Amino acid sequence: MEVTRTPVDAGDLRVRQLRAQQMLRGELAGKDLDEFVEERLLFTTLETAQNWARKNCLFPLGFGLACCAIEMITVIGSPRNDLARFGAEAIRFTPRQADLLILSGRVSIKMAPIIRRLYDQMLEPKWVIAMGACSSTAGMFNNYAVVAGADKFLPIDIYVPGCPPRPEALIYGIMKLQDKIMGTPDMGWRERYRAEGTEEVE
Amino acid sequence: MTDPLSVPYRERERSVTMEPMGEEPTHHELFTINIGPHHPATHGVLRLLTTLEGEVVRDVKPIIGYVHTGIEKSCEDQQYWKAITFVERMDYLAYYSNAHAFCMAVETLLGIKVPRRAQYLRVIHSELGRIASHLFALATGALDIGAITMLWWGCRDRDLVLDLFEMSSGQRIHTRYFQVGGVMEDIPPGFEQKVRGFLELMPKRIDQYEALLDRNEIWLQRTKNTGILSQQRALELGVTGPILRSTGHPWDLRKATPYSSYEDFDFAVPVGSVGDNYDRFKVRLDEMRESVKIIEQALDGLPEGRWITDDRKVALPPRHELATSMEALIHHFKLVTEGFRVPPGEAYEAVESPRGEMGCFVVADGSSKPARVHMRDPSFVNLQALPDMARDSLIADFIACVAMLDPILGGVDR
Amino acid sequence: MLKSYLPALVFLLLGLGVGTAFTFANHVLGPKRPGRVKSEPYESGLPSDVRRSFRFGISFYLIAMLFILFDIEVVFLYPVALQLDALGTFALVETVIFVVLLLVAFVFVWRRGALEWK
Amino acid sequence: MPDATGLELIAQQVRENVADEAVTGTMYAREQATLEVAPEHVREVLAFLREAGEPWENLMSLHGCDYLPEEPRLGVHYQLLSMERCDRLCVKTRLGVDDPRLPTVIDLFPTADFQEREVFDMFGVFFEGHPDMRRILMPEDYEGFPQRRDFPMGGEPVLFTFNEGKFPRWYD
Repeated sequence: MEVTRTPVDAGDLRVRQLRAQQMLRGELAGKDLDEFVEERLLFTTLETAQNWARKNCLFPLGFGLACCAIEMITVIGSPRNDLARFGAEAIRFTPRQADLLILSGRVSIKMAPIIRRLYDQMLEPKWVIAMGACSSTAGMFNNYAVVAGADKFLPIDIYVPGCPPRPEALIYGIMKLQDKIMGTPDMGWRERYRAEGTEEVE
Repeated sequence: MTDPLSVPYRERERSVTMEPMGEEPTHHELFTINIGPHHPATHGVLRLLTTLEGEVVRDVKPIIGYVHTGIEKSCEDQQYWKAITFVERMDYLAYYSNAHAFCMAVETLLGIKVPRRAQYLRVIHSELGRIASHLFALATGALDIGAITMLWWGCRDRDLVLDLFEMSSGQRIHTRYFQVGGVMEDIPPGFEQKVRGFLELMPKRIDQYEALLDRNEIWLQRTKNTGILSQQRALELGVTGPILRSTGHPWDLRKATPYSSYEDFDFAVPVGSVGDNYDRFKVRLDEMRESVKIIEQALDGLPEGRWITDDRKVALPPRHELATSMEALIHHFKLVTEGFRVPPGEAYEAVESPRGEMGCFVVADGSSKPARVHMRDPSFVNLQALPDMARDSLIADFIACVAMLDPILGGVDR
Repeated sequence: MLKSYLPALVFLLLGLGVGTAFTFANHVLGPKRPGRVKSEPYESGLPSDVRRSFRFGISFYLIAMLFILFDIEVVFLYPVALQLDALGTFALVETVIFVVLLLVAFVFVWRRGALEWK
Repeated sequence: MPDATGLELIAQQVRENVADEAVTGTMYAREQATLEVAPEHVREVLAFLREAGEPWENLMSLHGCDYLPEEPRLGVHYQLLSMERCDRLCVKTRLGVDDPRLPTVIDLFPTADFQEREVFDMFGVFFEGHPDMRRILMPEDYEGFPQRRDFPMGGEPVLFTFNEGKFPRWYD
């Protein structure tokens, strides 16, 4: 949804302030009151309201693997580029309270099952950002010890390039994720990737 | 009837549990749990298999390897100057020390001399890297112990240092600024003024940290007399760096075996006395002050001249020469396609990284790719001292030990 | 008489309503995808074998009891502190006696060494 | 660094005190002193060097190396350091690849614990007497010793336009 800015002329602003004061004193009635309320109401579906709430309140899982983790902590900790502006600075260390997994660093073959277990134990609906070249692809470590890209065992929503990506790049990734959440957040990864029939047998 | 509360916890506990006591060992009360790969206090993916007895840690077993990326094997597949990029990603907080150790080992094999200006530039960037690394260590260390203000301040000042790196090399982290034979580029004109501005600011900021933490009663109680490591045990375990200096042993490679023109600067080596977490914190704080002094002296005495060796077999010729001289073109072509060849031999060079002695062992077999690159990482060896620090201490002190040990798991797992 | 209690009642109902709304909103609105691994205990990313019957030492229990004891004492002080001027000096003396009584308990517990962690 | 003659003196002392055939060679190049020792006598040589007249009391690094084309393929290096004299000495042993065994030096230098496990994990040199001889970096059930030169580099072949068709995408 694009944002259009229309200049507010002073006269109209004065009138609306007066009307707001009257409403507060309870003197507005009848048509004026309906028009006043009509102007300020926003009609939306429960779905969009829900997405808007989820988008602006992401709980990232504190999960540092390697060098990108230093940049991620700088994004969270340093006052210059801060995640609090996006409502995502509440870092949670238990998967039970986190719904965004930022894979910051290289994914080794010994760590892959643990990441998969963490992903399974996270809250629904959950999203994954592969931060840096090493978790998006094997990056420059194309050898025996590194899983070539975390999308081999995890559904990843956003790939942030860079080694390590600048803090601004990670924030741009999170903004892209927020747009994606406004789109179709609720599809589980099985529906999104047409992977029916892969449910674990109970 | 003896007073129940004065009986120590285990005997009193013994009488409560139903099982027949006898002389059966009490290990069934011990509870083993993983302070595992994904944990806020382990500074990365370090798994600590701890055996607890109530709140007291009886035994710790560090299990590592969760971020092993086979960097040493990948280096054997790269040319020498491309291996610098791999080596920098091992200890990702002290990337200048990794590159410095590797470049010195290759320069020893090649037998080339690094010009004075390049040595000074290397010292300036290594010391700035040391300040940035200690800032981050104190920031996350204090966060583990509960002082979150230190995280904001630490990251704020660390950004100032990263701006300087970005100015000199274009990248904040893993700058690949050191080249075999010197430095990649000369520093831009405005660099000195910015560094001097930072150097005036830094001591004031360090005093702020000291004011914040040094007289903070909680901090003192959490770090004083906890995680004590005796000097003799530290030397046995091969521990180096701030942890060894906190036990009172003034071993600092910059003073012991001065490399890369460290003998021109006079600076003190801060040393602790008891060897507990508080001393480690103080040693790191004072080391930052010493680094500021070193950088000031290095900036004052920065000689003019070439920032990289003139040996065309190793260093790229300047661009403008390519248009005119044929030899420069051939050297350029040779270097860019195949890289320089290193005569066969072995070399071990060590550098003082913020966490201890960072040694690099390179074996050359005459081709343009190293036959073997091994980095002796200080965190890997210092981690062995963790069980000695944490035995029979409370969990809170154990977490303070890991925080002040400041292991970097990229360097541990290589 | 009932009239003056109406605001308190409304306040209570509102509190209950909003509280239950939030707790069950997740249940109603959130997507439900149960899984075998999701229900297992979380132990830093590793399969955990911590059984249900986890026995912890008596010191934890001791500290918990002491905390509850002195926490309730503080809770009792709140209403008195709010209405101190209305109740006059009588409440002041009453509170002092109350605190001194608990102080005796505190000194007893302190001398018996239950506060140090063994 | 002990210079060439210093190294010869050390070699001479080792030959007298430990065994004549203990030292198989000395190499001094670019101020790096290396003492080559036979695998059977490594432990005695290190013990002797630890208590020698000029003691080398610190083992800074213990690492393996694979000299594939040359015959006794696996090499294990002990980087010794003496803090009083600020001196470094490398003690090197060469082992065949069929059944590489070495006595552990954990009681002499406790720092060797993790490093011996790493050499075992990466090169397969088994250290007898080590309390916990298991893999340290690779997963416990991993076969093969990755840093040997004949172990394949692994990893995925990089996709370009010309070999795009050869590798099936993961979802088809």
